[in-house]
Amino acid sequence: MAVGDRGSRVRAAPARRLAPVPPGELATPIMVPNTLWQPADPLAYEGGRPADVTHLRGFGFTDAGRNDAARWGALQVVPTKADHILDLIRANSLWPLLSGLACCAIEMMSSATSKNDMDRWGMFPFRASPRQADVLIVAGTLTTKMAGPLIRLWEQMPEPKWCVALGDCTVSGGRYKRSYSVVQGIDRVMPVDVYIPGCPPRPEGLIYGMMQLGQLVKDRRGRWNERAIGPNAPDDI
Amino acid sequence: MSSVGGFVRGFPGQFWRRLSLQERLALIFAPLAIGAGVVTVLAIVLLGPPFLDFLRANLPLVRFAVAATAILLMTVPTAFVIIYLELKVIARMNLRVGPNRIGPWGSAMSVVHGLKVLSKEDFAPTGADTTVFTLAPVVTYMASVMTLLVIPFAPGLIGQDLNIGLLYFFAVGGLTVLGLLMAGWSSFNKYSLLGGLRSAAQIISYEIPLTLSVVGVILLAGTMSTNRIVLAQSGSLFDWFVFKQPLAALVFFIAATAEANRTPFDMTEADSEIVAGFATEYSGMRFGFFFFAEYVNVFIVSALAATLFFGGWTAPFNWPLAYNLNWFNPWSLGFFGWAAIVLTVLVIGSEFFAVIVKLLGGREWSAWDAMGLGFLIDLVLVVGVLGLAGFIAFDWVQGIFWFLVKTYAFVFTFVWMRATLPRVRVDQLMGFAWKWLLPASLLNLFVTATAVVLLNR
Amino acid sequence: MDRTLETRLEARLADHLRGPVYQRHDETEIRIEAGSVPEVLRILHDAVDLRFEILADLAGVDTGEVMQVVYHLWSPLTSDWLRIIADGLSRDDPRVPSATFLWIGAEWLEREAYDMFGIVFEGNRDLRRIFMPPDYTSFPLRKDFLLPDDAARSPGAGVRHVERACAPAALADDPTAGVRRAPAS
Amino acid sequence: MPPRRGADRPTSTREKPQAGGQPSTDDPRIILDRQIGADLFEPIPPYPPRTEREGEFYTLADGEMFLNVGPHHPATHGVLRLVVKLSGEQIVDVDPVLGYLHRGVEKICENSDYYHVIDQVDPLEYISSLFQEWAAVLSFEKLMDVTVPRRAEYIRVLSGELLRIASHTLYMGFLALDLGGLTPILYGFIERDEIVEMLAALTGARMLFNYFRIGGVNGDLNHEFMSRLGDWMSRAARQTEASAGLLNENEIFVRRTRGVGILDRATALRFGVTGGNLRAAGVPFDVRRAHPYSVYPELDFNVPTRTEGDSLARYLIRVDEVRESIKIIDQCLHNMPDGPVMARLPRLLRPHPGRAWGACEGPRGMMGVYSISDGSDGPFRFRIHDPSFINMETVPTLLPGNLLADTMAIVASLDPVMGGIDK
Repeated sequence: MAVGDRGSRVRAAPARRLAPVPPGELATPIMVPNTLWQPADPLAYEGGRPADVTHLRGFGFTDAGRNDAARWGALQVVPTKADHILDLIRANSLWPLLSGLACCAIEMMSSATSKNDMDRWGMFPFRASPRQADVLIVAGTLTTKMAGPLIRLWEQMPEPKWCVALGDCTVSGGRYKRSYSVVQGIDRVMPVDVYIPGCPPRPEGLIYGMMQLGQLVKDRRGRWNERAIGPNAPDDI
Repeated sequence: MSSVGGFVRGFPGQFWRRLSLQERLALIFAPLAIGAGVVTVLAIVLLGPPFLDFLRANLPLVRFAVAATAILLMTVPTAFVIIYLELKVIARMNLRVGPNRIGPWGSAMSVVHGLKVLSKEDFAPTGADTTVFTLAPVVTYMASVMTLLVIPFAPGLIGQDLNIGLLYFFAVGGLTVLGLLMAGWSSFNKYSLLGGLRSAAQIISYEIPLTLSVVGVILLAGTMSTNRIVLAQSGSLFDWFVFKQPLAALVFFIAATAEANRTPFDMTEADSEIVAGFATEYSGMRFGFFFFAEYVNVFIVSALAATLFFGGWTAPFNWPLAYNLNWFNPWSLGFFGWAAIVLTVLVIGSEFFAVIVKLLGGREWSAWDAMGLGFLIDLVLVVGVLGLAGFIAFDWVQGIFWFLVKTYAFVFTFVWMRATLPRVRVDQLMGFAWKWLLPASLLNLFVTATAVVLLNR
Repeated sequence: MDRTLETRLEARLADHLRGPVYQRHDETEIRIEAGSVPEVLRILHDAVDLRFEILADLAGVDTGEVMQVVYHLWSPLTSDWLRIIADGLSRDDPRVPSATFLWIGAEWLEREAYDMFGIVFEGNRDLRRIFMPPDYTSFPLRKDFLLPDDAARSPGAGVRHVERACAPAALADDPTAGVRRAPAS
Repeated sequence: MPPRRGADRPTSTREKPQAGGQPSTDDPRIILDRQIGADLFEPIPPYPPRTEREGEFYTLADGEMFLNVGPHHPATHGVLRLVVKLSGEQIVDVDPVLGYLHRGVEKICENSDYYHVIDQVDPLEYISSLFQEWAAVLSFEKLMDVTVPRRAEYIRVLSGELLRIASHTLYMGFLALDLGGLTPILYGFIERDEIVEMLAALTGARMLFNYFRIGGVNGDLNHEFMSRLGDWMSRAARQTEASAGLLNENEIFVRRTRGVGILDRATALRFGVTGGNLRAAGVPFDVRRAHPYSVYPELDFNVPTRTEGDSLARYLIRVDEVRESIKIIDQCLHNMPDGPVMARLPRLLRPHPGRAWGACEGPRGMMGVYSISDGSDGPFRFRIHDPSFINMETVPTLLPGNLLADTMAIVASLDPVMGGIDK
């Protein structure tokens, strides 16, 4: 469901641009079943249709998105300069969500510990509750079974929020490109701001990625809802 | 015609274009400053006396309003300082560096965190009881702030010197649990509910040993006014109640730790068990209120511990209070005299240091940079000198100094415990309160009462 | 390689063994019928000269023709790992008695075998899928569950299928066409 | 909409619903559905119970409620999900839900060749990757009748024991973290970082070392590794004692762990638990001694055993094992033989058809690999046995009767690694 629109394109694809396959074999594309998450207010997304995509690209520019006071809060009334200052503040205080999926979680913790200390840039403390987190560091392989809960976590985080894909598995599926139960890159199910490849990336890599994220926050100048949207696969797939 | 018009139109433009930035600024701000000064002087001269009479007429009201406002305003920087202390001290104890990018030694980190939290999206989860959900942080925060009203910061510097000060403190401080309970109940989340119930059970059962441990002090001091309790401990180090009431001091400290939800008694937001306890569903400004209230609570319990057992604002040794400076009466100059002095000192000092900086720094220092740095240096010096003079001259400066020293010693202890100790279990927590702290405080009360009776006879 | 273990096993399990006791390196292997699993495990666990008290592993195997359930046991009395192969389960409806009456630890191992192979363990009180979602219908480790090859060459161009929608056309007539066969050892 | 599953929605505790219960209409979820005009609500579980156990679990008695711990929870060591049935704060029953990290490694291994398998099994035990490789290469070497040079064996033991120490220091830290202590985990990570950095100097990777090979290891000891190791060994004993003392002598920690989550000898054997958790229950089963596989017969070390079987015993067993590992590393450094580190093998490995079971002792217990060869260049069946799987299976037995606060203490003391559990 989470990538339903892409799924439809996928089903259209093979006949056109791929070698024909026996009917039915390997035919069903991955549908990350977003069975856990539903928007709290379906009317807010895509004109009342229960949302298939969980990111905000479509939503940010609808009337509902512009006038959604709960989502924009005070940011709607302050001028852009103030937004710039707010972004400076946000870029310097990025609280990650303490959510480790797999191997990369160990390196994520290691980047917060004594040897290489993320706290120096204010990327600490790791919040346990998504309501108080700014950055969702997806550290490790995202399986189809975990996709629903992860999307739900992402939806529970308050704006402004950012997503960091840590590790090959989350960036593109990595060594599990052939697996039957792994999402091939989390940008198929949720927006991603920073990709950090590596299997796993060193802690320095994560810290560098987080600093890049801070730069990104400053560059966007308060337009934090216009984030790059996955998937990174071409649209006609 | 056109030339005239062009001149008329061009004149201000050309004239303006010739000016440098400083000149433009001066041209803009000088008239404004002059006008503002004139208006101020007129206002003071004309409206000052009747206004002062009005204020003098109902002094207690004004005093209370000023005190309440000052205390409310003071909590925020206090929270920032303690958060920074916690970040940095825990980092050092973890062999980390801690925040060191924003501000000197990362000292602005807590401010940035706070502002960021306030600027986050703020919403109530679907299914939550929005009214209660919104009120809960306010209740918690206000309960914490209101208790500060009876903390004596220095001789004469106390919000309200109630004769039932301690009673007021515990009564109002007990309201904190109400906020936590509201938060836990209204969040539509089981973790929040568990956290709220835990906090209710914990705080209510630790109120009892907390209060009982203070009764001994009340017996010795013969009053419940915090101010007079401090006065009763004035003198030297050994007049402090911690030496007369060691057991009570211990019980009070432990119970206060639980009262402030600090490690090892932070059951209410136990990360590894109930995700963030009562604050699980809170985001943005509401969470910020909880965040601040926690650290304000730390400050308050530390201040109370210092007040009750460590002599409050009294110096640890006999200090000649209010040293008599006959050769200089600060009040004889009046407002304008002081303003003149301060301005001259600032301007001349700034220029002086700016010249030094320019000479030392060389080319890469522009004039404005040098003047800015010079102004900073001069400001630091002036503040230091004034503070020293005030410390010698006024007893309330001394009082604040000693009070803050003692209080932050306790704050440091709380942070230290947080970095060191694991968390106790709920049943162990309750068992400790009811099986050990309560009997201990009762024993202390009994012994103290007996001693008081015997000595008075 | 523990020769005495072979004699002991043959003495104890003569009527259950299906084929000779096979020994290699530090492993002793016996093959039994699926139906006789409980008695064999009971004997191996209780007999004073065997005392195989630790269930090292329980694995399902799909050889392409039949299903197997493979137990590995450890005993303090021998220097060999004992491998018991419950052989000859039909691929259409593989059923084998559960080992949970002896090792409750086998419960999840059997759930895993059920999840991956569809082997039904009679007597396991909690035989659900353990890894895959409850509404999943395929059995991934079966040999006719074919993984697509590399993303570039696979139908759907890298978009992975989660399940086999239906049997491939090639497999319609011969259910094991294109399936790697097990070694005939 | 596909069926929504899982017990991660609040359920009514007012009445006693049937299995797959039908709560009352004042259930907040129904009110929620009315508010947003959607049909999000589904009973728990959304299907009739498939097994008797499930039906028994998902039936609430009076005053009980479900609490869904995970799959995202600060203390579940990954994506474990425990559906806990609580009455008050006391745990009545637990139903662990696995598979949130199931990556289909076995299938991938059966579709790769023998060299790729060694790389593919790395992320399973991502805290101690070498041991999973070790089990795999043991099994493959049995398949191919390869004899490993002694120097390679010694290097395997050396790196393995280093990684065991790293894993155990992390274990102590996580246990303390789940009990609320902040500092031990950071001290543990200091040691762990030292070790993984020196292993990176040896193998080239920090976590997923693709180092062991069929018939040896990938590279010989180099100077940077030896110098780092020397530095570390000069203070390893003192450091580990210090960081262990931080917890051993902590009254709160001891009170939280003593007598909690007792796993007695009989139960542990019936579960097939291995490793430190079994030794803490009094069974001296250590594959390095019970079924020697490398040069361990030549090395002198003890198998620490305790009889209490509670969380504290499990923790102290790890502390003792760290001491033993330091002893082993010392011996390896002293009688490290000279010679090649790889056996002479053809490029293309095509073993004869056969079956082999290789097992080694990891930090969490016995790592086993059962591989079947059909004569091709990849395993026909590749079965991975992970000790964490069995350790996690004991949780529904250990937890009931304890408080919610003890959940993570017990789970952490069992030392699960979700990658290994979910494969």
